[in-house]
Amino acid sequence: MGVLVGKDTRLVVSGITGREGSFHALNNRKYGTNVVAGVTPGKGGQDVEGIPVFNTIADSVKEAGANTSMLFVPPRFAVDAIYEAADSGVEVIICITEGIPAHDMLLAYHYVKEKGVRLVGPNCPGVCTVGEANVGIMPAHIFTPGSVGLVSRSGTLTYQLGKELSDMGIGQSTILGIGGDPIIGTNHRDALALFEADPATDMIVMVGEIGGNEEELAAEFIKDHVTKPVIGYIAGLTAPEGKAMGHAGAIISGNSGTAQSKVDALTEAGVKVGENPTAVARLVAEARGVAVPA
Amino acid sequence: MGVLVGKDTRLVVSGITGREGSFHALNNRKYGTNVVAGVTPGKGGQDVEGIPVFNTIADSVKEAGANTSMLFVPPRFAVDAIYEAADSGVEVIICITEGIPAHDMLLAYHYVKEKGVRLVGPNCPGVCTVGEANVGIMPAHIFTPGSVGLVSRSGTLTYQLGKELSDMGIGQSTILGIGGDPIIGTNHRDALALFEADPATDMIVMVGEIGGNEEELAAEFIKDHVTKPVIGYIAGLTAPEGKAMGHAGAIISGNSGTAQSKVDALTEAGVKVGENPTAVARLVAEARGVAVPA
Amino acid sequence: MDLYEHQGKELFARHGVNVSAGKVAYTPEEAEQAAKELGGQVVVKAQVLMGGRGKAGGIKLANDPAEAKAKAEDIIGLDIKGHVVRRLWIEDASDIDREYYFSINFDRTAKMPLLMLSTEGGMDIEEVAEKTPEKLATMHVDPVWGLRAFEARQLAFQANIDADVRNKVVAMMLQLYDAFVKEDAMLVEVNPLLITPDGEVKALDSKFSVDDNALFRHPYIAEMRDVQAQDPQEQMAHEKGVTYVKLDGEVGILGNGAGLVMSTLDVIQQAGGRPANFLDVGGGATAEEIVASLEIILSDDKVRSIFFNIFGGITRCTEVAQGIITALEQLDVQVPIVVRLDGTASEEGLKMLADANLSNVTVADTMLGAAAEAVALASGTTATV
Amino acid sequence: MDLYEHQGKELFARHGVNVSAGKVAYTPEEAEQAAKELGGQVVVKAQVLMGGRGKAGGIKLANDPAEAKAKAEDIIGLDIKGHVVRRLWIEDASDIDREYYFSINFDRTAKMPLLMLSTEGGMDIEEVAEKTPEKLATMHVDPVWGLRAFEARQLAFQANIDADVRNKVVAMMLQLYDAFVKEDAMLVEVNPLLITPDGEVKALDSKFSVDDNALFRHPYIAEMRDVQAQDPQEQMAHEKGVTYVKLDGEVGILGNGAGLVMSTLDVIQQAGGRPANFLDVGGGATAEEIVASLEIILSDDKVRSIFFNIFGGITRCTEVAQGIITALEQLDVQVPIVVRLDGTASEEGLKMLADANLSNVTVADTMLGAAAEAVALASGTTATV
Repeated sequence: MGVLVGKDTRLVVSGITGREGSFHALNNRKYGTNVVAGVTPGKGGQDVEGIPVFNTIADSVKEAGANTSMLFVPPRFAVDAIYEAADSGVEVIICITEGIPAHDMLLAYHYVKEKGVRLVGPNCPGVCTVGEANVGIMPAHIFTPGSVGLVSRSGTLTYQLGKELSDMGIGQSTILGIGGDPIIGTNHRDALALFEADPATDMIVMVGEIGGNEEELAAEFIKDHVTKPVIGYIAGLTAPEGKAMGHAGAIISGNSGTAQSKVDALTEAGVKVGENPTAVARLVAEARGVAVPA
Repeated sequence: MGVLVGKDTRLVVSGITGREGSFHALNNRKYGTNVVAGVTPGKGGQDVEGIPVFNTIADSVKEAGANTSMLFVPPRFAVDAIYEAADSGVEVIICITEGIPAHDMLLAYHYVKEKGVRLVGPNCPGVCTVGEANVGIMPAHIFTPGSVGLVSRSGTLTYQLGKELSDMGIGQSTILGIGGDPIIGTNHRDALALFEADPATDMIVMVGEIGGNEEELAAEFIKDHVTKPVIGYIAGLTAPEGKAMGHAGAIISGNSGTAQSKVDALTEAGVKVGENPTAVARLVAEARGVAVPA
Repeated sequence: MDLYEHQGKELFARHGVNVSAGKVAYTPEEAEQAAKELGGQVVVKAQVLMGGRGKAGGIKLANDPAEAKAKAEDIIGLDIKGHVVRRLWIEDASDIDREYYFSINFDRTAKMPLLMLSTEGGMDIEEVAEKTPEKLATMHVDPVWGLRAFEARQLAFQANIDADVRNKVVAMMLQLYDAFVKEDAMLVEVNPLLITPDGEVKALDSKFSVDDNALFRHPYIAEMRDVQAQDPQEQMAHEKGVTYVKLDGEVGILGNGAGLVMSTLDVIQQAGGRPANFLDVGGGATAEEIVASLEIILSDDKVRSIFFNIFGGITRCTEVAQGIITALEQLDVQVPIVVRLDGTASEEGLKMLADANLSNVTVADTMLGAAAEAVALASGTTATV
Repeated sequence: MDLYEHQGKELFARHGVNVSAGKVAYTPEEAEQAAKELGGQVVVKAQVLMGGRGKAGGIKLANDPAEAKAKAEDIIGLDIKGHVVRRLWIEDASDIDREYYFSINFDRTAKMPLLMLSTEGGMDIEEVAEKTPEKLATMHVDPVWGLRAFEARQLAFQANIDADVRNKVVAMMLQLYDAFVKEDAMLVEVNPLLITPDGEVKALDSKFSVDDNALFRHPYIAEMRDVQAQDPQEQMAHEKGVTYVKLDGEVGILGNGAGLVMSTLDVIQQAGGRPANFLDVGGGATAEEIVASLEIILSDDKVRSIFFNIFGGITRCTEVAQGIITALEQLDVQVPIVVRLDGTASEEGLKMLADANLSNVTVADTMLGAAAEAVALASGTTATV
């Protein structure tokens, strides 16, 4: 179980004959993900270590029964790949690509929504349902199977949180990296809704960061729709105003988007917020009655 | 009763302060149509012989309860008016304007469809539910109340058919001029479906012309979905190949779009087809058991 | 509005489509000069708005300027399906390896652009569609989203476009779609879409048709209209804002509304006559337009009678009556006119005609009666209706 | 990427937006010359990427070229909120009748462009939003369909734009929306949107921010970047493809991934230290990038210790270790380095560091432990963790 990916995932990897694409496709397969196909236009009929390659995602759906698409495609072509995937019949699209123009993504977002397909990313590390399927670039060996769902905008920070939980002896259901771009297919609220509905998840760790107001909206959402306990973390407590911190969105302007406003909103929604990844893991342990090392 | 317009119609006329717009709005009102508003941006607050003028169609919906919009707007602005109407909350849009670029209409068509609004036209004479409401430019005094629904691509040909029926003592429910442009909001099949569902209509006269394949598709539709008797007419039996006959669509190229292929398709669907307007009225009379003059 | 090959190619080039360099020529001397400027082998191509130029001898290869001049002499003045060649396109000769076909149609029924791609280019595509339909790949495009690269790629795979040129063909399809949308085209066709022996992809011919209603935003295209090639009467009608199509009978026809005029042609034929023309004065015609229209019809000396078939809606029958009266005052009208007025202001209009007491005007009550009268007058007899 | 007023106006003009004629000047002499060429009254405007120029004395009226030179002397070198003025925009002075406000924001939350229009221009719009929200009309635009004229008109009615200039304001909004989409803007703001006494509508100022990810298709805009105005270290980082933000503490920070680096700043502060910078090497960093990044951090002489916080995912810890080893060979590194490596290939990476036996490198097991160590080293003490 877990959300978005798992035992039923039949993955097709766009860009599979590229260096990154093949590396991660094989890595995901090694983890146990059912990688049924790859796509590279013009290389249909070839294979990558036994994974059949098709010319189009639609072909991989038809001929290999793919239901989930992972995109490893350069930014200039990635939006087209999102359109292609949305049209192909897969149910979930996980777009790893970084650097897609925001206006392109804006249109693609509305297209994907119109088609009723689930998009994760872009510019995200992927999704891992621990012990079942890893789709993306996460070093999944650091995760431990369990029942805490983890959602985060940031890749390496996600790993950090997963590691801290694992070190504390707390396992995870699904690790969901939603990405830090201005326009993403799945936001914190969507992730919370997925975890709320997932029988394999009994607690949620939500990792946010400065900029925008998604965390505030997530806090509202938690109040109204989430019954499972949520532990929060917001990166950038000490970030200065007016400086973009790597992610295009991670910028504080005026009073909006500060870490404090996010922490306050979450606290107000009954979410305990840790001041750093280790503190978050401790809060989770306490909430679960797990012994916390001194 | 009848279709699309009637006693419940609350009409707003875009372009009401123009020469044509005011003339026809008042004409429609004289016929009995409930003209509740007009629209001319910047002239909100004025009135045209007691019809209040608003700045936007949305205002007329909100403040005057308009539910049907008629557009008398020059071709360069007409598509924007269709978008505006589709967004305003009216249920039916009747666009009289001639000369709208086809690519503009193509997009507007999909927008209107997405919004779930009914569009009639463009480049159409309008809709008249005889004795109830006349929306458009038709000389409605030639029609007689009754139960024959009449649909046609062409304006004056519609009047001709209506007149022939009236002369024969046969009344009409609704006269529906769908327009002759490449892209129209309501086609023959839509009109047939409306009449089929209308309790006030017991027989349908369908007027087509050379070009395209709408009449052939309508014949298919009649076979599958229409239980009421249909009498047909196709103009252009003697038109030469390769010459556009006024309407952009009225051109025969190769074997497609000939009057004969349309007559054959209709005949095959059980539709009696008259060879000219008078013959059509006679067929209607015969089918209804009305005495036909020698 | 249909464009000549060279005009279509000019638009193609604006959207990045690869075409051969070339020049327009109206005389053999200009063709010679063009060949000189282009250098090397050239192709001399008749510019007509009809297919089948090649078979009719309208396309010739020339090895040097002198030969180009000679070929131009052969081609200028050729009659290709009723169109006399007045204009040539002299372009660099291309080496041909393979010939594909690509077109974009404005599909009214589906309300989406329709793409067609085939490796069987250079021939009549309707033949391909009929005999080897599996070789013609088709695809509708959602106009809201436009043609996206992955769709063009899918179409290329579907059509079995050769791998060595697939990406170039995909790129050209995207460029042509861009041209289709931006230039308000109703049809864009490239046949053949040429593949040269060294893998260059080129639009070797062009069929380009632009929406008349959109010409206001393409003044550059509007100016491409070849008024000389038009029938002089059709040209006059165009200037007056009415629609005129010349036919070959003897009953001149004037009506308001395309459907009604088509129906009028039919009843004339059913009454045993032959229509001389299709003339639609459109909606809301003024007396001046009626006069001008009558003048156009009368300029066809095969016309023996004229049938005015007017059903007033937006058009007022009084304007039509005034137009007839004025025309008969101004013009020397010898042929008899049958008038049928109905609808808006018809009673007043008929009264005006009666009051004017015009000798060669007959008023009829019904469309069929009027048709019979007009046919009878054209053949010099009297109607028996 | 944020553009200067004059750059934004240049883009405005490309989309038909009415702006004043003007010229860039870097020296008082150039300002004088510009004023001469423009003729008449001019305005001398500091070009900085910060608001509040006017209050800071960065905008001055000049009646003639000599005065323009004098004003330019006053303005060049001014410090406006930490930004030193190096560049001026000299433009024709405008007569002001009314000042409106208009902006288009890329609203990430709504996933739609957000339009804001107000008759209360020329002042801080956030103040208007707070004190008289009824005077700020807002509207989301469906990006699939774009801004349509009727929507712009509705917004203008909603904002009570004066009737005499409504159509011109509507036209300008459509032009600005076009610029917003075509130039991949994240923000377009016109404040004030000027109405002159004779009813001319003009963008008197411009705030224009372009998506960095889209610069590849706007080489012209990419070239507008003012490298001189950038912090030299930030400039170096930009060239090396890493993200560097200078802060004012003494612990240099290098990590992979924006979230992790932000979190690292936090833990440094929580440990009692102050971060000297934010440096994100991004995903899949190579040894060369690590060396270059270290060089950037070391060029800040306030740095007393460095914290390498790497969680390998797509980044391989062996590359990071190799980068550290190489850097210590190539550079003269005096400050102590605390390294924390985790994730992909961390064991091999840690072994490489151990084998290299580097004197000023401390390896820590946890992020909190490493932070404490780095802070302690920066203050010259030893960590007590």
